[in-house]
Amino acid sequence: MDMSALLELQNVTIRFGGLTAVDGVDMKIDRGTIRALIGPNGAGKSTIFNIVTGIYSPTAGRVLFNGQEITGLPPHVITKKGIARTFQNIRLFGKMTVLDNVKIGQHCRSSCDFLSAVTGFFNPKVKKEEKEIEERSLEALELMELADKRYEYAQSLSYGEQRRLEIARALATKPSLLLLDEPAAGMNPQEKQTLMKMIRKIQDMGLTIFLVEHDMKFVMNLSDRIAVLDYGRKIAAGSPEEVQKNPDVIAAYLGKDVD
Amino acid sequence: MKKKGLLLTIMVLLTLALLAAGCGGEKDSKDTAASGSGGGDTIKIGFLGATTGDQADFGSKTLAGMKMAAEDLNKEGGVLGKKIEIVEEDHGSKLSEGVNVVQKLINRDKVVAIVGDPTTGITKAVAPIAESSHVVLLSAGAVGANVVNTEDGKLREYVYRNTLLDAVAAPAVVKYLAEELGWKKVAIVTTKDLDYSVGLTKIFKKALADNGIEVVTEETIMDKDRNFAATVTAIKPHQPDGIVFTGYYTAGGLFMKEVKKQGLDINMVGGDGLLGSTLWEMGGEAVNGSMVYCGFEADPSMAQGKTKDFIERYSEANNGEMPNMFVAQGYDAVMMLADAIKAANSDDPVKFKEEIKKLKNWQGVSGTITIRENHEPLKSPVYLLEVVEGENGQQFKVKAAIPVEG
Amino acid sequence: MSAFLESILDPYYIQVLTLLGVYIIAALGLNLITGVTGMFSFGHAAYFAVGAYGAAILTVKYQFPFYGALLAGGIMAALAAVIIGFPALRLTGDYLGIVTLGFGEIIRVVFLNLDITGGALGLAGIAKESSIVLVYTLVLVTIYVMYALQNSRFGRALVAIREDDIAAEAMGINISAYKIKAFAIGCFFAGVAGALYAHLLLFLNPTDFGFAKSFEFLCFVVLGGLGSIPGVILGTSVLTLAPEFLRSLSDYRMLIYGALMVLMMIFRPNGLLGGVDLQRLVFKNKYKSQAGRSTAAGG
Amino acid sequence: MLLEVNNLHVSYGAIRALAGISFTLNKGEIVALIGANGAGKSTTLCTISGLIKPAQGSIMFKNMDLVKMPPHKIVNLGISQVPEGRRVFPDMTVLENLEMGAYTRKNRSEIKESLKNVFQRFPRLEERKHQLAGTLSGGEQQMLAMGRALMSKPEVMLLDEPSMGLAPMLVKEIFEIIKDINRSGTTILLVEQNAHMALSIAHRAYVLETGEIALSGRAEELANNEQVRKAYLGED
Amino acid sequence: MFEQQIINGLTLGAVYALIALGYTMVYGIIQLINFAHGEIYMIGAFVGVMMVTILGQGFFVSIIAAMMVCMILGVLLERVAYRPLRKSTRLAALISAIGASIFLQNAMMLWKGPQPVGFPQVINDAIYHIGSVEVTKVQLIILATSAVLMAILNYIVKYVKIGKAMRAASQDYDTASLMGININRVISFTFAIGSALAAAGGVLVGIYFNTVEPLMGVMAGLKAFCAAVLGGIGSIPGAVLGGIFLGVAETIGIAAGFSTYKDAIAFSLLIIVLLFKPTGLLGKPIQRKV
Repeated sequence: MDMSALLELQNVTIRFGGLTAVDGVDMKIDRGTIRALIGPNGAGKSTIFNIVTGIYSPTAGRVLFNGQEITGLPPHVITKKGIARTFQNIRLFGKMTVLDNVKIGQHCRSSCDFLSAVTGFFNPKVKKEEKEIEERSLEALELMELADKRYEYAQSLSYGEQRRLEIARALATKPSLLLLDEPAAGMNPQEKQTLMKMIRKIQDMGLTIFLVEHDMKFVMNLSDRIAVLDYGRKIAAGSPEEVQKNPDVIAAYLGKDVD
Repeated sequence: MKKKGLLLTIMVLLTLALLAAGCGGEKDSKDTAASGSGGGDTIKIGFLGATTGDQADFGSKTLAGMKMAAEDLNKEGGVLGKKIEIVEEDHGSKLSEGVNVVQKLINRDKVVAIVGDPTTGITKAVAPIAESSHVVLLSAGAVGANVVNTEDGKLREYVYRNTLLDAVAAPAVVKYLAEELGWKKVAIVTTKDLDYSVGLTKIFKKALADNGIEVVTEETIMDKDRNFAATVTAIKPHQPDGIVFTGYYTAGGLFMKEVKKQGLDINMVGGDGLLGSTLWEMGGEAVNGSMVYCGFEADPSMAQGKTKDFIERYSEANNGEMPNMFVAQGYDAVMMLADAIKAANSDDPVKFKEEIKKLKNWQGVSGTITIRENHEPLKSPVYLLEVVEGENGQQFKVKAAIPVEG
Repeated sequence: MSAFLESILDPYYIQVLTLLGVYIIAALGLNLITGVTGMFSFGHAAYFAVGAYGAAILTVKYQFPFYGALLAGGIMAALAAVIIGFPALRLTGDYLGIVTLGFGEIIRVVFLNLDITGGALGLAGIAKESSIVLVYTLVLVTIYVMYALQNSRFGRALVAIREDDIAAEAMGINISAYKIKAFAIGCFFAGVAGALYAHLLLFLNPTDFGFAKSFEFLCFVVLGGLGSIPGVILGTSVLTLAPEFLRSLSDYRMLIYGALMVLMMIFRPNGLLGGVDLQRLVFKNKYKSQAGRSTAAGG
Repeated sequence: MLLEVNNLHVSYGAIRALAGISFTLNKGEIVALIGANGAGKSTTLCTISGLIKPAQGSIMFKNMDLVKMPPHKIVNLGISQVPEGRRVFPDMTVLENLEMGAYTRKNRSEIKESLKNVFQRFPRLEERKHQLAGTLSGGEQQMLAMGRALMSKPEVMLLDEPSMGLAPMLVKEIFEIIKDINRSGTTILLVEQNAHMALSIAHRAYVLETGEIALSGRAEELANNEQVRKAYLGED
Repeated sequence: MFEQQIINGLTLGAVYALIALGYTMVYGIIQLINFAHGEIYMIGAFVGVMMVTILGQGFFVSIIAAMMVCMILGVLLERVAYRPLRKSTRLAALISAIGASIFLQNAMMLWKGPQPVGFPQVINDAIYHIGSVEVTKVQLIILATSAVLMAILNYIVKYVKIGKAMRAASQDYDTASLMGININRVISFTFAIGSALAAAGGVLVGIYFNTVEPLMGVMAGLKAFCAAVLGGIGSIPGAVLGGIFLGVAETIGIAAGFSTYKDAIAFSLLIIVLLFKPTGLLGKPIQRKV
């Protein structure tokens, strides 16, 4: 077992009915790195995210996190172990405030039972914990530059802000691995620049990042290593330069005349 | 947009109208209440029952009888020189609303007596309220146990009823079945979701055992059932001499239809829950020969005197419709109260309730009523009616008049 | 206190208002399930019935002290909720709704056929214990518990589940555990309300606890405004008092009641107070300057 | 000018999707709308076809404002949309899907004629005409969606992300077909994330950024535009 | 004996199926549980009675008239109570449906009284013997009428333009409108067809049980809805299968002596099926979309 890898996929396969969405994918992500997963729509990228985070159970294969098998565990357990994610089609709690959205992220790091809920207004312990949650939530919001919008409803934010809020919420779970599913989608070039800086900052905090993204410039600039998926199979992996030059990748995904 | 505006206006108007109506109603009752309690010119009698919902028929019919009685009394100048006023309320057969209605009748409308409820359940539930508020509750339909007394046997001072009690009638009828008709084996069909039927079955079973009639099979149905094929098929192999059916007429008529359809040539006998033209409207020819007991001579050809006059006047006023038991008992309830008030020379329930206790051989349109020591009514004789093909189609005909004693 | 109220209010008002209080407690329970957590429950009357029968049987047949029976009624209802909840809460949306409805009907039929409940004869001889003061004290307790719950981490998690269960799960919330807990707590209050109902009306009959009653509870909550505590109280009050107000219309009142339900939904599809955040409305300025802890009222 | 979109504003609740865009479509053109996810491209198409009602603005087609019309009337006027993600009716056969495309037409022989044309253009659909649409591959579904739109004999065809999720080889094929459809007289408004392909077949293009038009011009001009190359063609 | 009960069950099931079809079609298109559907069935039954008693018509004319009246009523119901709520929450529409249901029940009770009304005998009591099984003429007519109506429905949905549009709309509402399908008209049509089938069911039940009453739609409606869910809501063959399954199961339950648990049988079956097959017997599995 390679202990330098934070996340390891071994021969992960999933079938839906007759369709093999992910087909024997192996992957290792080293601690502290940024790994990108690219490929055409329907290649199985988001499905891999869903397997890692426990939303789907793979038909075959294993997922190891920190050297521990997490295959098929329920999502909330996996989150608690330190994997957080964002979603391709934004999944915020629209009718909750921005701050509350992030607080939900801290849920798995705090205690919460019926008794403490009912005594919440006068129980100093609960109050103290809530205060800590709020402070940490604000930190995450500040990092994603959303602190001044904390009392707005999540559904009233702009598209780019919603994407950043998703990241803030994921960070609040105190993960060691952050999965970003098309974080730059729908952002304009300036927003993408800012986002890239933010992601670098997150990496500097010691987190490992695993991302799916279509914007090649974004991916090439940010990633340490890239894996390419096509029809559920991994067709290439390597540094951005290697991948860009890989003839299979050019044929399947990038197109031949990117000059 | 225009449409929505219009609808909105309609809704606002409707709501306003309702509120206005609601307030108006309140005012009315307050005014009269003030005068009523001060010995004004009306005596208020409340009606408790359902006029909406699936059991509305019992309530509506009782109310019709009560109104007819009030009219008759008022035509002759009222009682103690005061007009009788019926205050009607609907509870839609909901227990919680029944309790609300009683509270309203007593406290807002200041009635001196309440007639109702036609069913045992709600009467039982509201009896303690009438008792503690010192208002007479006279049920014109409740037949079950623990109405005039509490669960631990204590007599209630303000609660009475004027119905034929199954506990009195059923044993007499069973005796007749055994001795006159020679029945030896019967099947009992209980309507499991009717308190009336469950209670009546218990009484019948005891009476059957006492008279040496064997119960070969016991079947249960639900009051809303309309398809009895499976149940009748189950009875068939036991070859009973007859069926004791303790439910209501709708199910009873349809049940007999199925019995005859499956080739069983037997008849049923049941309580006054079967008493109504609905029985043959549902059962057609299949109910010819079916027997029903009641304390009321609902046979226009045999009825005499008061009852005959009542039947004629009612059917005249209602397009030829025959009065049923609930109409008659509703009518009698008001008349009993009126007589008690006259006898006490007071419309104070504390006083006239004593006169109700004293009613002996009281002649009503629904039979002769005696209030016994235990406050329970005794109606004698019990009429056993049979469905026969008459001149104007099917009708009830008195088969036997069985005298009973307390 | 009770004596004082009785001296100024006539027993009719007391009866109507006490019953209203009982319904408010049950409706607030359903609001936690449907309004806050977003689970359809079309069988709330079943838990109300479990509490009513459970408590009444304990006081009538086993001479339990009333307060013990009250608590026991709530606990029995919560237990019933857990038993049905474990398999059923895997289902979502209308499927959960129809299963809860089916369960409600099964409970009613079982109560009709059991001996201990008295079947169709009903259960009588229950002592009068639910005074208006007791009921409204419990209404206040319920409001407090619901308010505290909704504004706690627990309530926040429930709202998150309602808004997006997959995202909630991905944020580390054990959604099945929370759903069961919310369901059980909501049904606990239905059970307590049922116990109060039994000791207010003093007579129980299975026909009073059919799906019509479940839908009545659902209407209280939806018409008031899903997730909004003041909304639910308002909705319950309007719908409980409407039949009393409509009395003067006698035979037409249920007809109008039905029509009003349709019209109210058409004009306020989110409920009377749905989408109105009272906290924000009242504390507009304060809210902006202070750290708010409210989770949004649903709609 | 066949279609003129003027100052279109669309919001979803508090989120503004389109902040006043204006553009035109001339007869016989292929016009591409390019931009990132969430820039408002699909919203624009759905507003034209009537699925979404704008807060403000007008969409003029043959002197009629489409804004006030329900979708089925707009189809009747000759505007047909191929929705994003194909959206074929999965439990209906290929033939039934195509018949649905001709829903607004009455003349049976003309419909037959169109069906023949579609089968000519997409022979694979004819082979599978009795198969359920849900069992087709992604590429075949795209063809079916396009064939279905052609069945209404549209003057304007709105294409939403036709390349989405398709293998590169198929993408080429689809774009060839689009060009061909255009050549036979149908005006095309194309929304595409694959800016490269879109610009290669379009006459003109508009670049959408967060609900506003950032750039517009002839396709080859845009393809050579520094900004576009950087932002949308993945080049430095 | 057993075969006999199967025939009884099939007859009951055929009626459940007719009502269930309306639920399933409406649900398929607008995801609404039309709780007032049971009342349409009830009104259909009353129209049938009135056709026979007041106008002296026979079975055939009565059932057609009932279907026509209920078609109009169903369309009106959708217009008034559901269309304004098309974009609102599911629960809002559901409450509106319950309100409409209460309204229709009480309207009928005000008009005709709460009492059951006998359905005059329009079909004679003839009994046919098929092997060891006895089938009454009424049963045969119910089975035959249901079969014919279901065949007509099948034809409409499969081969008639608006029927196909119905299917298209139930699979993809927005895309259907992009085809030029007037969704409002399709929804009205769906209500019309569903209501007509319910009305036919009402008349058939009236003839079978010899009686109709204002509250007959409540339990029948709920059970038919159960049948629709049991078969897989949204699926037309599912509704037929669910209805027949429920009818047979219930009859066997009564025959086995559980008549007082009759209503619980339907719901218990439903719960058991849903726990193992969460979208019903013929329902498509829902995939968690992430």
